[in-house]
Amino acid sequence: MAQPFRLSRGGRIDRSRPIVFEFNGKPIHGYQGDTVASALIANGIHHVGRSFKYHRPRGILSHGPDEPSALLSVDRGPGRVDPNNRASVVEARSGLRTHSQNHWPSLEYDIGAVNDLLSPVFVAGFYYKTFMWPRKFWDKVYEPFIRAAAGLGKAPTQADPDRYANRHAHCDVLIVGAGPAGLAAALAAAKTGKRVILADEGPEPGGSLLHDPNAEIDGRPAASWLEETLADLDGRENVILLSRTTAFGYYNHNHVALAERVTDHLPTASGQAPRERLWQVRAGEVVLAGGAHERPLVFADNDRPGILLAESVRVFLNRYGVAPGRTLVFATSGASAYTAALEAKQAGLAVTIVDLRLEADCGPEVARLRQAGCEVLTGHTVVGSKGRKRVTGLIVAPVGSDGRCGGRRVLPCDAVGMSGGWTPAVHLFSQSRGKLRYDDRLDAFVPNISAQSERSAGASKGTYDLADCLAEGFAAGAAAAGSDERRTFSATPTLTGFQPVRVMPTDDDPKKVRAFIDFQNDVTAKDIKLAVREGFQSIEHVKRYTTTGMATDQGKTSNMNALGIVAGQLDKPLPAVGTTTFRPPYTPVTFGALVGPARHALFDPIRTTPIHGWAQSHGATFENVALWRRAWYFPKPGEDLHAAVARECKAVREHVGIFDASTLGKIEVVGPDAAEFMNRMYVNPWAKLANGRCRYGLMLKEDGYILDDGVVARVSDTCFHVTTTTGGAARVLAHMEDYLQTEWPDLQVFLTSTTEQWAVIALQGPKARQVIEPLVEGIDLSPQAFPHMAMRTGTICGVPTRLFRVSFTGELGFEINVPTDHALAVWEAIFAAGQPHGITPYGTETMHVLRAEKGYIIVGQETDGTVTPDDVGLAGMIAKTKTDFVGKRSLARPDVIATTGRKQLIGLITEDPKTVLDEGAQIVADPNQPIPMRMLGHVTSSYWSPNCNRSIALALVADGRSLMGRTLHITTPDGFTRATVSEPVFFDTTGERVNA
Amino acid sequence: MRRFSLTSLLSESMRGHTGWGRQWRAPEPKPRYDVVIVGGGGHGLATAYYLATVHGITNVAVLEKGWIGGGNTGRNTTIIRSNYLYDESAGLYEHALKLWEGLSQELNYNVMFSQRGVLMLAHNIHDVQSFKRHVYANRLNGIDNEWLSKEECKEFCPPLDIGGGLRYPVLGGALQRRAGTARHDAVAWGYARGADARGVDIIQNCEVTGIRRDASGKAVGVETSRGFIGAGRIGVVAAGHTSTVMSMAGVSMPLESYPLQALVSEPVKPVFPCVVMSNAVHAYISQSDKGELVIGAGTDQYTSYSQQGGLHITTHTLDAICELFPQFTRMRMLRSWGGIVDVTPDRSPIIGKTPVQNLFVNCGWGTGGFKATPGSGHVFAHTLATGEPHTINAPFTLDRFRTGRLIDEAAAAAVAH
Amino acid sequence: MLLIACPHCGNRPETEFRCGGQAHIARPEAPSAQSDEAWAEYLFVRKNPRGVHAERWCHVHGCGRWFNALRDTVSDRFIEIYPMGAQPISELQSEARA
Amino acid sequence: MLEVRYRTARALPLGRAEARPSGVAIRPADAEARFVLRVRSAEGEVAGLPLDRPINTVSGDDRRWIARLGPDEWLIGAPESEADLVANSVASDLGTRAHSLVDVSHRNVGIDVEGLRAAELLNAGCPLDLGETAFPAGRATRTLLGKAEIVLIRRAGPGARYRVECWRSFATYVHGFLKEAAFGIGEG
Repeated sequence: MAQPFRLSRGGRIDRSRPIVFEFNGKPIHGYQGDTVASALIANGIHHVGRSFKYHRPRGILSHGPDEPSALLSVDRGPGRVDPNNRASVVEARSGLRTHSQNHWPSLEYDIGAVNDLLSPVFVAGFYYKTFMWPRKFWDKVYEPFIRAAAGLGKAPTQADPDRYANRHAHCDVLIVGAGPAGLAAALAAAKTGKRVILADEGPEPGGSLLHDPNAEIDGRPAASWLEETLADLDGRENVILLSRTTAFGYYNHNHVALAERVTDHLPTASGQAPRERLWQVRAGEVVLAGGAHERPLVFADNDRPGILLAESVRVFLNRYGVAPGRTLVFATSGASAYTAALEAKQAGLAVTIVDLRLEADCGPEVARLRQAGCEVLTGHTVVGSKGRKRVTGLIVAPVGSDGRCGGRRVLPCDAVGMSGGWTPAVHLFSQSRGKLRYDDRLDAFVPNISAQSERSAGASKGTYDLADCLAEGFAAGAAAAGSDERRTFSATPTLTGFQPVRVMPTDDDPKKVRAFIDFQNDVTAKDIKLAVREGFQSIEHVKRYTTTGMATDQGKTSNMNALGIVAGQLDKPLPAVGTTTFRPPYTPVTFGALVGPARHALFDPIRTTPIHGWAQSHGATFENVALWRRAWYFPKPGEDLHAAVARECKAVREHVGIFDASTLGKIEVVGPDAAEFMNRMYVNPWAKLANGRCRYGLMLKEDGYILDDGVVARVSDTCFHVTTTTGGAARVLAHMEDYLQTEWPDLQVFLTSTTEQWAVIALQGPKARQVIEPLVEGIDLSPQAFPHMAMRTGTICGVPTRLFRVSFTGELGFEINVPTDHALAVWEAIFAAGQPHGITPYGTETMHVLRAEKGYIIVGQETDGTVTPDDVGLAGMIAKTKTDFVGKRSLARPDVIATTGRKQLIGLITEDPKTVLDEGAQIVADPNQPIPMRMLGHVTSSYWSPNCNRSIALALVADGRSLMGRTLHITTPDGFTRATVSEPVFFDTTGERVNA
Repeated sequence: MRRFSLTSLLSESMRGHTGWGRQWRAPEPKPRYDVVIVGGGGHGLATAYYLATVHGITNVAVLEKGWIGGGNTGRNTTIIRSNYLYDESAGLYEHALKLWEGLSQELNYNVMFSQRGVLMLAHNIHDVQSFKRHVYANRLNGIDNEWLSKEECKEFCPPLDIGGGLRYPVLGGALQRRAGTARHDAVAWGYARGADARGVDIIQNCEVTGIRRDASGKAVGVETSRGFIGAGRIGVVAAGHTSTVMSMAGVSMPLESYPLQALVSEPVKPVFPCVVMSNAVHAYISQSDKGELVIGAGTDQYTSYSQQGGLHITTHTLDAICELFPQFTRMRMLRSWGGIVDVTPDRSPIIGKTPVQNLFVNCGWGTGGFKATPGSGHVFAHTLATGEPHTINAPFTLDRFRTGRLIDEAAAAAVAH
Repeated sequence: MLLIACPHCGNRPETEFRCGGQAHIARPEAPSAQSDEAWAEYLFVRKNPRGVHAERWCHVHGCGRWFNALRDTVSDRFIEIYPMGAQPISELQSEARA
Repeated sequence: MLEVRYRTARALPLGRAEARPSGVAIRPADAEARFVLRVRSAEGEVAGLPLDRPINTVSGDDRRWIARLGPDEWLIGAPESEADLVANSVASDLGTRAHSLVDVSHRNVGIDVEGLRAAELLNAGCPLDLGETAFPAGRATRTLLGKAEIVLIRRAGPGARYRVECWRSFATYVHGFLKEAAFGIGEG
């Protein structure tokens, strides 16, 4: 199909494989190997977007990742739509649908372009000076308007069907950038046998060699050298060569993050392979060879579609075989654009060159171009451009060394290549915290002092000549691999050198000139100057005030120009203004790549017990507790939470209930000093606990507040079976290990987590003993032989068990510990054996209600990290004779021993027994006091108690124990309700049932 | 001070904005000030502003070692709310929130305080209990905060996934409608401009290298990279660098400085109407006026002054964001950065006296200092002006770590059972 | 993500470790004999240096052992790894002034 | 009657099926006996397995093995039928030396990962250097896989044969992670 600007030959595209994609609904024809940008240009399309603020028509500026303007929404199918893609890096393929952004109703006719007329008002920071009156208008009028105008493309609206992968990798040498320097580095490093990873952001390694058809290396065409080099690297097992892979983040200790784009370029995605892969590389040494970015020239209306970077013109010509126009003007302040100009001329295009440098300051390139038949205007500035949606001419004028402009002349053209010099890509170096140095000769910041094991080579270090790049890259690669091998290369000399210019000289009224620095954020030279005038003199302030360099390209093309203008305004040397610190990522990275497989079921492990499947098949509803999923309640058909829990609660107290307590943390504490260790870790005394007996243990942090609790059984003189709360298991083990290893290494104690070795089946209720009696062997279950708070070993259903006679319900109860893989069988056996006794499975909600009826605390519910044992009425647990345990000293701090004001655990009996208080409700003495009210405390637990046939609640209330019988007022969603302070125990207050 | 208004803006636009002067001066330091404030972040600048406006003390210098607002002020995710649990914290943050509500007008500088609401999501029963405790406490303290069902959460924040398929399904949320965000840089600039106009010297690139004490031990001035500067009183407001500055006066602090990371996405058209916080999965997200999704990540586990954290902290946060908002996986991270946050043992700030006479400190704001900026400056100005704390900052003493009277919001909110 | 040289396992990524904060804060022999000031100091006051910091790390997802390390909090570079109970050999001088 | 109720085979959380995507076999291991042994000095041997090998190595064979995970910590694996035998011989071999031997047979779940690209697959979630030099056959260590803690053992002998051990309740996650990783290493 017609591609009017496709050259008849050349380029690395595959002309045998035509492709077609859509741009704003129209088919665009191109070839395999095109980017979206090159295919659009092949079809004569430059105008591809509207700018952020002024909605000015914008085109394609660049060929690479530094593109600020040509941002498109790309649609790869349902759920695969995303905004702000740089046309210059999206590989064109059939089936893509691309759209321009930030305009209404269309790219061609955009209402927002009215902003361009208002540009005298919309200068940098204007919004800080207005939109303040009337005050209410900010939220309702101004801000919604600003927000609607801002933003670029539209965010995706559907869940993403693509897969993302992660890969940790290690290597001796990581090389970033597979241009000449990077390739030479890889050659040198690979020879040593060290593990090398070479990553390049492009689809094809080669860097500048891919668009340098006339270059020769070591006497042969650069293209053949490239091919041989790649073949050499490919053949080595110690080399991983990654294309389409951007090193975007350089973190501590040589941890470098790369984003590999795996499938976006493929016409048919398998649906299985990941879209992107995050490489987290830990490298011994890093070689940074990421090249350099070209600077645009800053002149009035330098943002017209059709105005490109000069090197990008060269790339489009040579790599993609497309001409950005037929009549080209190159505007430059340096030599490199002459190479582009010459190649354009050789491609048959009309070429004129405008060079700011005086003839005397130029090199032989001028003569060469004139010889080729091009007009070269040295000592000329650019003062403007013609056209609107496409450049039609460049306005130039001679300028003397005094900066005064002579008579203007319009050079008609349909494309412009501009070059304001080069900026080494020091982003990763800066991210690695290396220190930059300003190089006057290069007018650029270059790497100076490394902070990590890294070195730069080639253009990213300010070395532009091809032979020098190769030699420098080789040396860097060798050194990184621990070799001192060096070699020289012979190569075609590269035209380098430029005259730094911030804003092109002009004789126009500076107040009216709109010369763009940051193309995407619509920041002009004038804006930068205004910021400086208003006192924003640090470059960071200027960036933040004007937003220059803050767009999606992060200022790759604009930073040096902005910095130079600030320095000029302040009349300071450029390094005195400073450079901005570069932060990851180098180019934007999808959240998906960063998240990788950690989605859906792999977002966070879901821990389940061996009874989980049984609970599911018996209709349980589940709740999340830490990483665990626990059975919350077991509704029968037609039951809601309350009905199910009421039934379960009654069943436990009247018959027997079965509960999965497997998630409780368990720690085997073993060793000759185990009892002494327990003495130091818990408030309780342990030395005299007999083997086979249990004790409720309370553990504090060193600050005196409750950390955890749980029943502990003494298995033998040297072994304790410790249980912890479900959420506290890991914390408690870590807490114990810390003290054991770092404070008391002399204690001979070993800790092993057995949380998942033992599943725990809690069987609670008056008939519990009858249910397990026929299943248990080797244990005398009689109350005399096996009293409350005892532990015995034996078997149940033939499975070894540690059988605890303990109760968190206040009923006769057992907690049957069995090896986890046998737990389901034992559970099912018990459930079957319990049928005649009315056995009822219950969940965590019933567990909570039953323990609240008895006033047992739950750490994390009655306590919140600011609660002492005495606060919850557990001071009696504290061993009186121990001189020390963790947290003891803090219990003597002035505010902890204060005789008044501590919040204490009490019960609340609502005036209306049907009223169930809200957990978290606040408590006051006088509901009619003015706001802010004095709050006495809050409700920690509150339930309907089926066994008390009324509501019950636990609360922490200031001086609560002295308020017994007093009426307090508790918040409800609509106001207050009344309740009486009671002891925090509501059922079986004498506690006889557990001893049944 | 040239007043900002639509009129002045329009008239300037007629002449190319050449008439705007400096928003604050760049004075040479004087030999002595009544008050020297160490640290030119939002808190320090606000302190200077209120010293001048409320207390009439204008012989004040703010010393900043880099550029003003360059620390945590310009690096945070700008969430502003006051729905704290304890009376002490609620009083402090609500004081700040009330000042936020008139701040643009007060400063004649649009700080873009946007009361779009902060929604805190509950993902488990413990969260529900904890959030209701906050809602009730706030009500009795006169602070707006309401409990929303999960359906109401979805209505308030349409991108939210409230389906049961989430790893930690949304059970509901606590919404403070008066809460929101502001433009962080503008806060520093607005206070600087306001303070400067009243005579306060804002001195950038001036690093404090020592605190001079006389024979009696009281502080009399600061050594700086630009020479000695005498001071009647010194207020240290140096955030992550507080330990370093205080050690110059021989004072050890209960502080540790951690890297805290944040990131933004590429800008997109409005898609996220409010602020959502999920402590359970560690996700904090809003959308800036410019269109970027602003996402707060966590702190690293070790102390560091590098303003750089590990990638795993970022990925952990994005895991959570994409779990709650699965449509955002194709969005791209544009920029990430780190701040240095100073954290106290109870995660509440210290605002008040120190063992050294004439030396005062305002620090320990941890990950949440931005929201307090106006209130913090206001009460610290009172403390510096009178030598005694304001009733609002009276509980936030350095001494509370001795007595055990801690103000532990985090402990009250974050313990799982 | 830091790379930490566990004394038992060699270089391992930070995610396998838990940082235990400032090192060499010995728990007093007799806490009950401590004054409120001294106890508060033990519990809460930290050096928080800008420069070389002695801190504790535990290779919790590895060998499970605690050890000490010197790290520069400006560069995040590790200077020395040494056992619990030992003192560092290196001087506590910051290598970086940034 | 009791015997009838008692299911002799252990009910393993991942079942016993086999998955083989991407040329890497991911196979839940059979029920095994495992013990955590803690003892301060690494002298001698227990149950025929050496204690004095370097930290982060595994000794023995596929049937009965001992992995030294730390200076005073070993994980011992054996066929289920030898559980009592191993426990008794460890106790008698250590005699009066203070030690802790804890049965964790049911705590741990094993998954075997084998094939040419096994290391690459594991590196989807394991941050260690699994290269031939850093992690040769005979290596064993506790580490991470995604958000779960695992013990990773590289079996002795040629080829890339790994054993991933995790706690029981993490097995579904770990297994799922490995299966997902098998897709992740597939080239487009």
